[in-house]
Amino acid sequence: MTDRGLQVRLGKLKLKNPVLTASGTAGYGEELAEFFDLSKLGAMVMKGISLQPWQGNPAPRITETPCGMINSIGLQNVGLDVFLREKLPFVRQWDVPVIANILGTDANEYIRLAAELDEAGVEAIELNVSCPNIKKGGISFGRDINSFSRLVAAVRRKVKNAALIVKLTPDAPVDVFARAAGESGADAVSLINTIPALAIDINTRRPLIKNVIGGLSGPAVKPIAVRMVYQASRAVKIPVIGMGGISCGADAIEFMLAGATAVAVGSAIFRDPMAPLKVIEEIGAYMKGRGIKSVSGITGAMAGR
Amino acid sequence: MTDRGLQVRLGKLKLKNPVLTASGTAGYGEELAEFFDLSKLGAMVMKGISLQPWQGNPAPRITETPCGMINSIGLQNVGLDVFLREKLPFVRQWDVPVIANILGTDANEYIRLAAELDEAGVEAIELNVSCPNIKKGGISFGRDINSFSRLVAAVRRKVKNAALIVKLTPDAPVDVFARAAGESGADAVSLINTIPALAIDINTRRPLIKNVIGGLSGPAVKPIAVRMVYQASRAVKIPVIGMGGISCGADAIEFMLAGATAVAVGSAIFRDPMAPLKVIEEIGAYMKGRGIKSVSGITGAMAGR
Amino acid sequence: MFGLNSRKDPFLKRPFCYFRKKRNTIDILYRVVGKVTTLMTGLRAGDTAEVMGPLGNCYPVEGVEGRKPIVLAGGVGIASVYPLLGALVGKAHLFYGGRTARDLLLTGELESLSSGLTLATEDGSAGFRGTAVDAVRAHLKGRDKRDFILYACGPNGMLKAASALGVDGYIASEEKMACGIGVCLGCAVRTPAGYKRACKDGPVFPIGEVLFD
Amino acid sequence: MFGLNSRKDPFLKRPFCYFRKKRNTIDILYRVVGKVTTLMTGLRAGDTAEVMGPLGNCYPVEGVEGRKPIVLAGGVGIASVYPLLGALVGKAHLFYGGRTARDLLLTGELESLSSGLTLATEDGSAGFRGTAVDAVRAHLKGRDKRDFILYACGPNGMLKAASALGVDGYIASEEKMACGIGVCLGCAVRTPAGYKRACKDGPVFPIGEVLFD
Ligand SMILES: Cc1cc2nc3c(=O)[nH]c(=O)nc-3n(C[C@H](O)[C@H](O)[C@H](O)COP(=O)(O)OP(=O)(O)OC[C@H]3O[C@@H](n4cnc5c(N)ncnc54)[C@H](O)[C@@H]3O)c2cc1C
Ligand SMILES: Cc1cc2nc3c(=O)[nH]c(=O)nc-3n(C[C@H](O)[C@H](O)[C@H](O)COP(=O)(O)OP(=O)(O)OC[C@H]3O[C@@H](n4cnc5c(N)ncnc54)[C@H](O)[C@@H]3O)c2cc1C
Ligand SMILES: Cc1cc2nc3c(=O)[nH]c(=O)nc-3n(C[C@H](O)[C@H](O)[C@H](O)COP(=O)(O)O)c2cc1C
Ligand SMILES: Cc1cc2nc3c(=O)[nH]c(=O)nc-3n(C[C@H](O)[C@H](O)[C@H](O)COP(=O)(O)O)c2cc1C
Ligand code: FES
Ligand code: FES
Repeated sequence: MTDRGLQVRLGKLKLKNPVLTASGTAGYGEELAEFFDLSKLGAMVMKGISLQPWQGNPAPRITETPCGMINSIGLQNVGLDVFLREKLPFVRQWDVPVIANILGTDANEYIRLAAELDEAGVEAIELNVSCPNIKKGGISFGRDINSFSRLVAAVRRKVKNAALIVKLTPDAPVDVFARAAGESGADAVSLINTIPALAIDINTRRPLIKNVIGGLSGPAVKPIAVRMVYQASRAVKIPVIGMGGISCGADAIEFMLAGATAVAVGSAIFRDPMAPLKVIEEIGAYMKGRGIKSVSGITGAMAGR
Repeated sequence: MTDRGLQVRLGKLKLKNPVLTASGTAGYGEELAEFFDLSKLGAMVMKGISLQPWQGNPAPRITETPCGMINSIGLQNVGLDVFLREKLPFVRQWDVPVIANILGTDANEYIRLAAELDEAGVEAIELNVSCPNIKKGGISFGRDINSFSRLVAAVRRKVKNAALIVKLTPDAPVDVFARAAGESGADAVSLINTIPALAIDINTRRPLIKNVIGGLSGPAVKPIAVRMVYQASRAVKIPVIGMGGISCGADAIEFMLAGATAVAVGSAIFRDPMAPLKVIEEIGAYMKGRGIKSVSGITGAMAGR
Repeated sequence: MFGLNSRKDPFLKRPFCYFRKKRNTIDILYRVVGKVTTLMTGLRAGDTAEVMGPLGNCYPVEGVEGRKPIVLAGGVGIASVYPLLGALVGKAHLFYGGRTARDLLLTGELESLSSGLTLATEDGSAGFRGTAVDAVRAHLKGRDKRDFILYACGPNGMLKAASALGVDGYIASEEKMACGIGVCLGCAVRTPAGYKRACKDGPVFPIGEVLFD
Repeated sequence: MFGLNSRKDPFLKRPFCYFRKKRNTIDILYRVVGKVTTLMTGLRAGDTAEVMGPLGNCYPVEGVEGRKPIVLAGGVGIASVYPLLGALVGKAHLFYGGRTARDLLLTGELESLSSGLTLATEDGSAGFRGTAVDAVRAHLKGRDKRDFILYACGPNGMLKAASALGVDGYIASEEKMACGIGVCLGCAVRTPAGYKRACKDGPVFPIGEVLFD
């Protein structure tokens, strides 16, 4: 479906469909472009970037768990300069809105990142205050409501054109933080980031992730994520971007019924690089089968029991 | 293995092995007694009980999710009187320590329940301040550190003989609450209770649980539970009882390596009523295969990377 | 309860009726609706699965006395009433409903097991147009309801309608189940005496004992 | 990357080498170690699975020049070097190690594909007693290491030891993978230039480029 029925809005940002890639699961688009036409996506959310390049964490960084996986990449990324010089121009070859996911170790870094990316013309900036895999900054903002609100407001003042999305951690009450994000000027909130988790190899007795604790994602977390999207969306008027375990259209629709305006496909891309397109198609088929004219009619349409 | 190598201690309470049933997944022992000899269990943790009988929530109360399930039973239970008159005498036919799991709507109810059960001679009392499925009391203690500490201390004063276990909610920082439980006089903490979750039927648009939000359990939550047990056990000196997704010996050992002194088998009983015995046997086989003489040697023995 | 060894997903077993029981085998008649039933179609000789049962109670047939048994089955509820038709030694009138003619199975065999067979389809593609309960209602019109005893198995909506027919008898609940042995309290059926467990206290309950919303 | 359709558990695909490639088929040689490989043994003709590939780079064979190729394989690493032996047109000396004789597969065929075959087992049940790296070290003793080029595939410990032999060449990383296409950054291999991706930048890296702990 390329029709207008799939269009959604995130604040001032119009998307041709509600399906995004989740940050960190689609790189900067270079690899996925070998699999499909990136302009089919609602938006391309880029791997998290920081001011300086980051090395990331030592291996092993990933391990599989029941219906899911734990990762501790540690935000390995090329840094803002290379992003602006190489990565952004690459993805600009496609007609797809670009959402930059940013992470700083202090408020100033967030502000500088946001200001420069706004200037560079990205369509939206996603504030990652919820990465469980780095030590400083990041998630500390996501867990403390005062520094969280101050950060969002400070970034808001610098961002003139891009839409501002705040990505919430599942490790704090999402209704409270979603509301604070809205009041501090965010155009949307996105959730969930990965959930802190641990798996141990009983033969070696070692943690299966070198950094011991990593973040859980995949179908296993979906029921938790859907609940959080439901709670967040009832707490705010701004749109909610739902993610956590989406691998098919039915999963995406579940998030939308719970209150999501748009959704992101994350770890499912690892199983199947075409997963985001499959989700778009299956949403279209669901709408067609039920005579739903506009996808926004699904948002928050869970019936009472 | 009936040998002494499997013995563990929870405060003053000695268990012949570290494997318990999780509250609410084994009833009051009546049904499981048709499947195996209850005296093989480390302890029998009873379905949560309240002062008065509770009706519980309307159906549907359960739904399956990827590698797990959501439930919202709503603490349907026979109430303290019937428990003391019928259920406790029944399970007393077996040589197995009885742990009563209690839930009140206010502090007084907890105190009365604990005092009467202590008097009735149960070996341990598990304070359930973490049930996501009832409206009043319960989890509100589990999320507010001050009322939590006051409650634990108040119950502690009333409980003379039984060991006091506090069951933590995964919906609040477990290290903080575990520490507070220890400081307020608990003999052990147990975790995790189910994680609030939501699943929606995209065809009917209705939540798959009548009460909308229920609690997630099963293998899906294991990596989260193991992480929380790791964090809690590092925060306290008292023993930790680990649970969440255990269905085999390897799962149990993973929790013990993370810091659990004992473990509980929950939803896995629904798949296989013999699951607790299987877990005991497989722990024994693991120890034998590695020449581990005492199961307590596994507790907290995760290696650094 | 039927489940698949060695898988963590699907996590729970599923409830099924013993459709036919022979010396060393059990037949299950099932409709493919979801995860487990789809996997069942892929099973081949030599594969292993876990079956726990029989569990729960049966339709009581002693209470029939002078009354004429009416058996009402919706969809795959037919699996549950099939052995009942045998126990009622061909005396029952079977009302068997489905959405379309394609949903109705084994109609030949069922006819031989009952004193009368009325099919009902919502689209009218076979037999009576409407629900099987409508067909029973039509059948009862002008007759004394006390002369009949009803046995019903099917979806909740059908059981509710069947309970309202004014005929004495039994219904078999199809509430979702997690454990099947009475420990989870997941399969709650509302009765005047509080919630009962479909798996352990049922699945068969006297009409009137189950309260519907 | 090999995965099983329609399952959410196991969640991820697994990396395997193309052991043999024919016109319409690919052979995978695999060792049963866990979830996916166990499920693979249950696959039957007509079942579907998802395969994505080929992915990543190959062993470069142009650099051989006048040097004598030594191929070092540990365990199931043999699957990876099997096509390499073909590419080296029988000129390589293969050192193939496992825990016991039972771990060593296809030794007859491998002998015909190489100029020399040295087996090594930790328990001495076949060939050299010790690791395959020990066997290579013994082989090199007193010879000029610059006359050789090494290709190694096996567990991390072996690759580390192989890298320390002082012989030029290549190693193939067996780092765990989630996506296999370069988007997850899960398969990090430490190099002097920062972490690289085993799946996209590798799995074959020049000896010395991969830093071990
Ligand atoms: C006592 C009892 C006896 C039964 N006997 C039979 C039988 O003999 N033959 C047979 O085919 N079926 C029978 N059923 C129904 C059968 O249990 C379900 O069809 C089965 O659980 C579906 O499993 P699944 O994994 O394929 O579907 P799932 O993937 O679990 O679900 C697929 C769809 O079916 C719905 N669904 C799942 N379980 C039920 C349920 N119990 N009731 C209503 N809708 C459900 C779900 O909401 C979903 O929409 C019986 C049920 C009960 C309670
Ligand atoms: C580039 C590459 C090529 C490979 N080629 C082959 C091949 O041709 N044939 C073959 O048999 N195997 C090969 N492997 C290894 C293979 O991918 C693993 O054995 C497989 O992933 C195990 O999957 P599983 O689900 O059966 O095991 P799991 O259930 O995932 O794990 C079982 C046990 O194996 C360990 N394990 C899992 N994956 C790996 C891994 N990648 N490295 C080391 N230990 C692991 C786990 O820690 C666990 O202890 C290759 C690996 C890589 C990276
Ligand atoms: C390997 C990996 C890397 C990730 N990197 C980032 C990141 O850089 N920034 C971010 O905000 N979220 C990151 N995430 C979180 C995802 O964007 C997403 O919130 C989470 O994985 C839940 O969705 P899923 O279950 O569909 O994967 C990452 C997740 C994974 C699995
Ligand atoms: C159906 C059901 C009922 C439960 N009832 C109780 C209860 O009464 N009291 C309590 O403390 N925990 C209760 N729990 C939580 C379990 O004891 C356990 O903490 C949780 O299910 C995680 O373990 P598992 O993944 O092994 O099931 C219940 C869980 C389930 C699934
Ligand atoms: S299914 Fe568990 S009590 Fe009935
Ligand atoms: S496996 Fe994902 S980047 Fe290599």
